[in-house]
Amino acid sequence: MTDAVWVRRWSSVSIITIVGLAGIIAILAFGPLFLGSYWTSRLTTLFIYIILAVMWNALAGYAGLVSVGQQAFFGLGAYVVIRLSDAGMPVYPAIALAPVIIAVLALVLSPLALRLRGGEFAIGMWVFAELAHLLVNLDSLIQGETGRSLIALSAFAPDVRRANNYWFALGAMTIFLALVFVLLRSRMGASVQAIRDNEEAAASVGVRVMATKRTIFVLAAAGCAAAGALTLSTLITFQPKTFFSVQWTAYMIFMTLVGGLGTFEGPIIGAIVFFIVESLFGSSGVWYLIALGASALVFSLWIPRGIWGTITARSGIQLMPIGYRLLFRK
Amino acid sequence: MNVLSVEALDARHGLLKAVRGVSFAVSAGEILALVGANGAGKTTLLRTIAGAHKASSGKVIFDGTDISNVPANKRTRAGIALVPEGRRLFGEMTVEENLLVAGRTGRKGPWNYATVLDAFPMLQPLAQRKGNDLSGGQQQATAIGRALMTNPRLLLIDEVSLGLSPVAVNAVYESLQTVIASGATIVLVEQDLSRVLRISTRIVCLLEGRVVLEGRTSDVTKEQITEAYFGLRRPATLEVEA
Amino acid sequence: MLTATGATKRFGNFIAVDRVDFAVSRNEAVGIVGPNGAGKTTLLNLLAGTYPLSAGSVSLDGLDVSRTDAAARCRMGIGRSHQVPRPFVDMTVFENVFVAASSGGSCTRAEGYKASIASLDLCGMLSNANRTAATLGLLDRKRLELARALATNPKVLLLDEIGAGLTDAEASELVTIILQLRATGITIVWIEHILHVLLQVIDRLVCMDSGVVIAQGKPEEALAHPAVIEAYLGSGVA
Amino acid sequence: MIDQIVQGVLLGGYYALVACGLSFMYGVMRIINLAHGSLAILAAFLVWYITEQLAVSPFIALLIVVPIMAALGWILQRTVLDRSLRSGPLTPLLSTFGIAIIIDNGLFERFGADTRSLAPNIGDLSYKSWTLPGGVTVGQLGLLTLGVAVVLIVGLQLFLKYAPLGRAIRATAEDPDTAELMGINSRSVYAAAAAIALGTVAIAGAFLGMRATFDPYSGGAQLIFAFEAVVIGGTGSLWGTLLGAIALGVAQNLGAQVNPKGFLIAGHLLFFCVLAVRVFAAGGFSLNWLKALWRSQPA
Repeated sequence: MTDAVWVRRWSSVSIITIVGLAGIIAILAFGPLFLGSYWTSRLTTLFIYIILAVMWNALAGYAGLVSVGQQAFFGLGAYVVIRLSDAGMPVYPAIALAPVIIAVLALVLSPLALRLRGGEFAIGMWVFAELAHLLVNLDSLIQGETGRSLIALSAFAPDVRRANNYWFALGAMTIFLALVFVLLRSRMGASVQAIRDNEEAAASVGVRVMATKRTIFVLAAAGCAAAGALTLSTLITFQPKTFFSVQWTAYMIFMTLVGGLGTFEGPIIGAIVFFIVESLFGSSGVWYLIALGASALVFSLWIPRGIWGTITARSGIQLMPIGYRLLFRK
Repeated sequence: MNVLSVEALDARHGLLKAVRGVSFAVSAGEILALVGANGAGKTTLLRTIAGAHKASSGKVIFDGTDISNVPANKRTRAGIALVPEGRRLFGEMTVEENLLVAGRTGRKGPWNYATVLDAFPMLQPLAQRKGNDLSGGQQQATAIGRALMTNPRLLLIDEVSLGLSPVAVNAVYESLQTVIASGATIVLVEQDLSRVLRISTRIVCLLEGRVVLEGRTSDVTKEQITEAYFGLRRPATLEVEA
Repeated sequence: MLTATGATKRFGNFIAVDRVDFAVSRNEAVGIVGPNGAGKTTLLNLLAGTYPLSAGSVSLDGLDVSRTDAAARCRMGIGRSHQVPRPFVDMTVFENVFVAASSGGSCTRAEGYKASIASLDLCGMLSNANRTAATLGLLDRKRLELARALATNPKVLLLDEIGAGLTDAEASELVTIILQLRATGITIVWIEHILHVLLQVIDRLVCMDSGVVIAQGKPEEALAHPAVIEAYLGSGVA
Repeated sequence: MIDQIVQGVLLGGYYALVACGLSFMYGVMRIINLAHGSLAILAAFLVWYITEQLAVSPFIALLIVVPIMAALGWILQRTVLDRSLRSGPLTPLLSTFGIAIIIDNGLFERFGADTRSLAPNIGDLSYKSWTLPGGVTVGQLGLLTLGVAVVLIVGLQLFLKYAPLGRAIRATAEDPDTAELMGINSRSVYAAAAAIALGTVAIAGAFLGMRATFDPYSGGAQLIFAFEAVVIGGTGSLWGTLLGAIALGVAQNLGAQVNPKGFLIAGHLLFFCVLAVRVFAAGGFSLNWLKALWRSQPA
């Protein structure tokens, strides 16, 4: 009887989705050739937002860890690039190396951080971010809040730099999306979703809860570090106050909540929404920020599934081939 | 005059039907005993009457008023008090505080801090002891006293003697006599059948959420109760669902 | 094969399980009964590793697992179901079971598929495999709970009141499934209130009250034990 | 050195003030309110605004602001927190964080980026001090802050112990279901507790304004100080919070001796050390000690 049953993971919808995504990324890869300087740098920002949203979602949506301190890794990622560059490393290899260094740091931090629960973890991470900020300020290279520029970038012509940043951001986004995708598709992915749904029940069927959470914590730290390093490449100047601002986490929370916590597609949609909102209203200053806070409040209380979660709950569509379907021979 | 009547009451725990279409009535001055194996739905039934658990359908009528949609704290103030399963004392608070906190918004009536201590002499030396540091019997006496502080017209007691030593059970029942004498109507859940037979005026037996036996205590035999209780042989009143 | 020695669990001042010695041998089916608050579920949690022991020890196949956490014990062969089913609600039935197979059963992907399909088939859940667990009714949730525990490839299966809240017809279906499990050589420890269901399956009955074992032995003998009748019905009835 | 310790103790008085409401709210509702610091800044701005507008002493203004903040607490509980408590463990964190963003930026919109202080409005209280033998100076305002913190903590404990509402709060905190069965309306009790917590936040905000400067974005720092004080002092009583607050203040002042920027770093390091010791010594970590903290009574 069981010979007549088999497991299918890809559906026509998901194949179209993945091919479509690959196609979009492939087209985007030629972006700097036809986009013009404004859109090249704007899209660079969008790619960075997507990385941030996807990483915060991995942490909160899948591992149940609400962090208000992800700006720690964001800022440290940028700081590491400054340091590496000062030590003589070429800029772009330094940007690529920064997430790896921060991942190691997160691994060291994880035994303490992951034993904290709920609000303890949330504020504990915030304190960690503050501490990281203060310690970075102590570095004479940074000159306190004055900050330091990534001088090595001036070796590139503005156009070249813009294009490089774009490709790096696109590449990083693709890599981190792929990492999350592979993680969710792997057997650990099933464990991750089980932890999301019921941590204790997950443990009772043998899921290694701690190890799984650690993987996500480290991945999220690396992603935020990459986003920080990339942001530095666009802003050029590293000002600790900007990079260690809790505002970054506020953006991540907004994007994830609006898009849909605990889904693969949600944070991407949330990042695009945020990008559009920012483009339209970003210049209106604080009212725009107040609206972001209000949306976070409204979505968390009344639309907890976010845009994408609400859509899938209504329609049952599943774009990404991360699930399993059983098929029966007729 | 019925103090309480329950009509076709259904209650669920998530998808689990704990109480299925239960109906019965209690008239003033009665002592109704709810019996049945655990998992039969007694606790859920009491909690649903007290408003601590939401009914999925059916009615709870108290003193002629439909209170099905009234929150628990208002039902208490209207005169229904529940001594919950496991006593649920406020463990970090003293006996005195446990009693006073319940008397805060209660009805007027014969019960106050002094009269409760009179009815439960065992509590007098324990007034400043924390709930967590009491023995089971002392906890039960405090829990009943706490419920009395609200001056209930209907007292619901879940598992009167569960986990108590025989001496403690005797002491608790002795004190209950005082409560009965004060004219309260009581619905109690009790595992000890011989006690039930001695103290109650009527018996309702539940099996898997349904009433399988109901009658005046004087009309029911032990054999009938035991059979209904264990469900070893299926009572004829129990229809089998498709 | 699974042994608890002097197992004790305290919650604050309250002793839920008090120096209980409990053992189950290979291919045996043991039932546990007792009034509410007797400590049955707590004992199960101590065996499964959900709670740490306050005192005493638990061993599996002669290996001390007292300090091993629930997930690791599951991987060593202790499977369990919960009194109130705890499905992973946003995942499909198959995914629920596959998590258990790949984590608890520590097997490759292909083996995991096979084990998942087999346990779904045994529990009569194969036709529901692609439904989201949130949409299941109570009986199906209980079946899923069982299938999930089975997929972890347990040597011993701890069942906590999987019959509670089911109708007669539903309960007898469950009994059929559990009898089939026994036939495959799985050891079973089953807490259940509905005696007539339990008695169809078990070899031995353990009765608990107030955190201690008050009687055990052949089911009929244990039930006839005066202490058991007293615990259930109170003094003076026997 | 002795001078630094004395100054640290006085600073600890302020931290105890600001930590009080955070632990109270957690103790009753199990909410870690991420808007706590922002609410303190909101209170500081209200006191400042009333002081300026009505040309009264900040202490008079505080008499108006405490009820305003208490009312705000009541409304907050009824509209947002009640709902978020019912929708899973992450929701209170997300919704209170949203509130923090709204408050911070709302203050910026209304009052701009300038830093403010109430120090000019309290005359010589802001700088007057006594000199102890050995040359240690004790600021009058610092001493007053510490005194108010002690009075507030003692007052809260007496209230919880003896006032009927205080007992109802303790009962509800311990077991809201059973409290309902005793005729206690747990929603109202929660709302009252939120009102009390925000009343203390108002006092904390006023003293922050008198002893230092603040701006619309100072809330995060206040939340962190409050949380650190509670974590460091978690020995099982409200006095623990006071001790934790003092330890934090002392550590910061000593840190500042090592390096001009060492003030905050030392506080954060102490926090992480205490956290690490607690996590690894206990083999696990929970906020149970916090739960016990405000509930237990002085011996």
